[in-house]
Amino acid sequence: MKRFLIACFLFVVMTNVYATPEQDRLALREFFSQRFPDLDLNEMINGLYAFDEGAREQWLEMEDFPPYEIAMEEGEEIFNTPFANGKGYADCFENGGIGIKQNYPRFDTDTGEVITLEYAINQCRTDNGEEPLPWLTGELAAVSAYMAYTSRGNKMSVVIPDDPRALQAYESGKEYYYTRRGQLEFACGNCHMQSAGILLRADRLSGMLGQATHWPVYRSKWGETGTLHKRFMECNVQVRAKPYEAQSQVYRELEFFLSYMSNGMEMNGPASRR
Amino acid sequence: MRLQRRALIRSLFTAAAVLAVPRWLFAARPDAAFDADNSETVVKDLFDGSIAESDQITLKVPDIAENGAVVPVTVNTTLADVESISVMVENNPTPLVALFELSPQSIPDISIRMKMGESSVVRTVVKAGGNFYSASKEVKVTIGGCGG
Amino acid sequence: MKHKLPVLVAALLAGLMLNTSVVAADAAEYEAALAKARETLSDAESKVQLWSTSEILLQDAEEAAAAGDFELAITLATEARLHAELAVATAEREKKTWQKNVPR
Amino acid sequence: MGNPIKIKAKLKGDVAEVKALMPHPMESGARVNADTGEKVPKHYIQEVVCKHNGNVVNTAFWGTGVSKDPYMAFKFNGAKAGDTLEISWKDNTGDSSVKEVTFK
Repeated sequence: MKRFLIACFLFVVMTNVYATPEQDRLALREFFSQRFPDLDLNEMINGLYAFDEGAREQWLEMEDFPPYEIAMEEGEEIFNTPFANGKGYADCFENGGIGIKQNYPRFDTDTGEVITLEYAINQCRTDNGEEPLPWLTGELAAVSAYMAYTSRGNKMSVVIPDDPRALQAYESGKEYYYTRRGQLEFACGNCHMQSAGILLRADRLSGMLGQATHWPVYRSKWGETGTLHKRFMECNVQVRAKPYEAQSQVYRELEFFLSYMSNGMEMNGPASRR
Repeated sequence: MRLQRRALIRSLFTAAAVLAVPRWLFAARPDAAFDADNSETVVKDLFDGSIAESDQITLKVPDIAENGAVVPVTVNTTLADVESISVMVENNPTPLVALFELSPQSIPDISIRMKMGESSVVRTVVKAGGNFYSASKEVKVTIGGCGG
Repeated sequence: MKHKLPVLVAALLAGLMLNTSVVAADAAEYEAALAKARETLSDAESKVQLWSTSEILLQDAEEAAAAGDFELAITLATEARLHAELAVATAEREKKTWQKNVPR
Repeated sequence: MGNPIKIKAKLKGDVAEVKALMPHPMESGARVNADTGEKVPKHYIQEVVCKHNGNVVNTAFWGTGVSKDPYMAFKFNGAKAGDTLEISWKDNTGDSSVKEVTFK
């Protein structure tokens, strides 16, 4: 009897608390198919435009000549300009850096770190004796935008290697996403799961699925192209929580989790948002 | 004598300018209209004559602007002999946003993205065959929660 | 009438002394409030939960202290600490409950 | 010399459909720099001229109400492959930019 109870307990613990990342992802998709039975979940890569016809029309007009193309072209030029040592970005990445964004963030089993694409771009620079670029906007966002563009149409395929540190990084990101924080006590999930598709004051909220597929983004509010971590910081400030540094461990692990949740969805960066 | 010659030169220049500049072209950017802080002044400056509402003009603007900093607007019309299309946001600090002068080769169908400080009537005035026609629509600009 | 002036002077002097002693006490009190606030803020930060408001209040407190308004500075530093205490409370509650938000 | 203009021009029969994006700050003169607290001076495009094979097809006069990184789309008749399209702008500071493309 005692043994049976222990087995029951373990079963409950394992199925509830220690769901695998893949179970998490499938459960999340199930959550959204129940919330939006008539929606093709793949549309969620377009954020709030999956839910709001009026906003979608304006977005499509922006897409006629999206302002992120300015950054994208600048990024292509920077990408193809060799460093002082004669090497280039292409030498740092698999497939010469073309069409690879769907594999990021990746977990580096040598260093035990989560490597986002932007992190890897700056790593590439410093490895080749160049100064790192500022994380949020400008040249780094431009290079990232170009690399994202070459990855359009590929399916997000973030891998969590068989390494307890990798799973721990995923779990930390997951805990961050679901934990309420800030003076307003909102978790990321409060806005982007339960409230996805509905209005917060005048703004319709995007859903969690596909939130990692379309970066970097030209946000009209910013008036320029910026990275996902710039948005993380903004989200934190909006709930009156102190934001972390861009590319801090907390944010890289958050991106790791968030990207894994979008696995299988189409890469569509860069994108324009309001 | 000298004065007369200068006057003559001036009038010759004027005549040359009139000949060289097609009928549909304004002489220059109407700066005063662009600096005017109310749409009545803009209308008085630019459109001397009556303005008729026309259902031959399509003014495409959103009902609710996603972001007041970037509001897409498209104007097209089936009116003939269109010489110019202007766009005004009545509640903007300076209402006149744009004035397009179109050659006879142009198709009267233009789009831009514009700023709106607050909810306002957006008005377009089309000059066609020497007459003025207009269409307007109310656009709501909201204060954002997360996006704002 | 004759004795009023010295009495007045004495009263003024006493008042001045009292006043400076009050200022000194406030400065020390402020330093204590500041130290306590800082401690609570770093506790909240270590729990990945610091509110942005805490830091803003603390900055305002420091500015008020620099301007010599210790009463306001103490109020602001205390407010900053209270915000951090609430953040710590959220952190401790959320540690136990965040899993409930995960869809299964 | 201002930032280069980006042009997308295509032919539908003999109708040219042109879209242009002009990287430019389009400062209205009303925006306040958050760091300095000072108003950012007016800096905006006032005039855009579009030419087909050297002939003006339209001139756009703009005020401060056109969005940052202006976008403009227009159409005209009588274009064919090999024709040129030139778009140029001038702003209130005397800066300008010009770009020519050829219809394919």
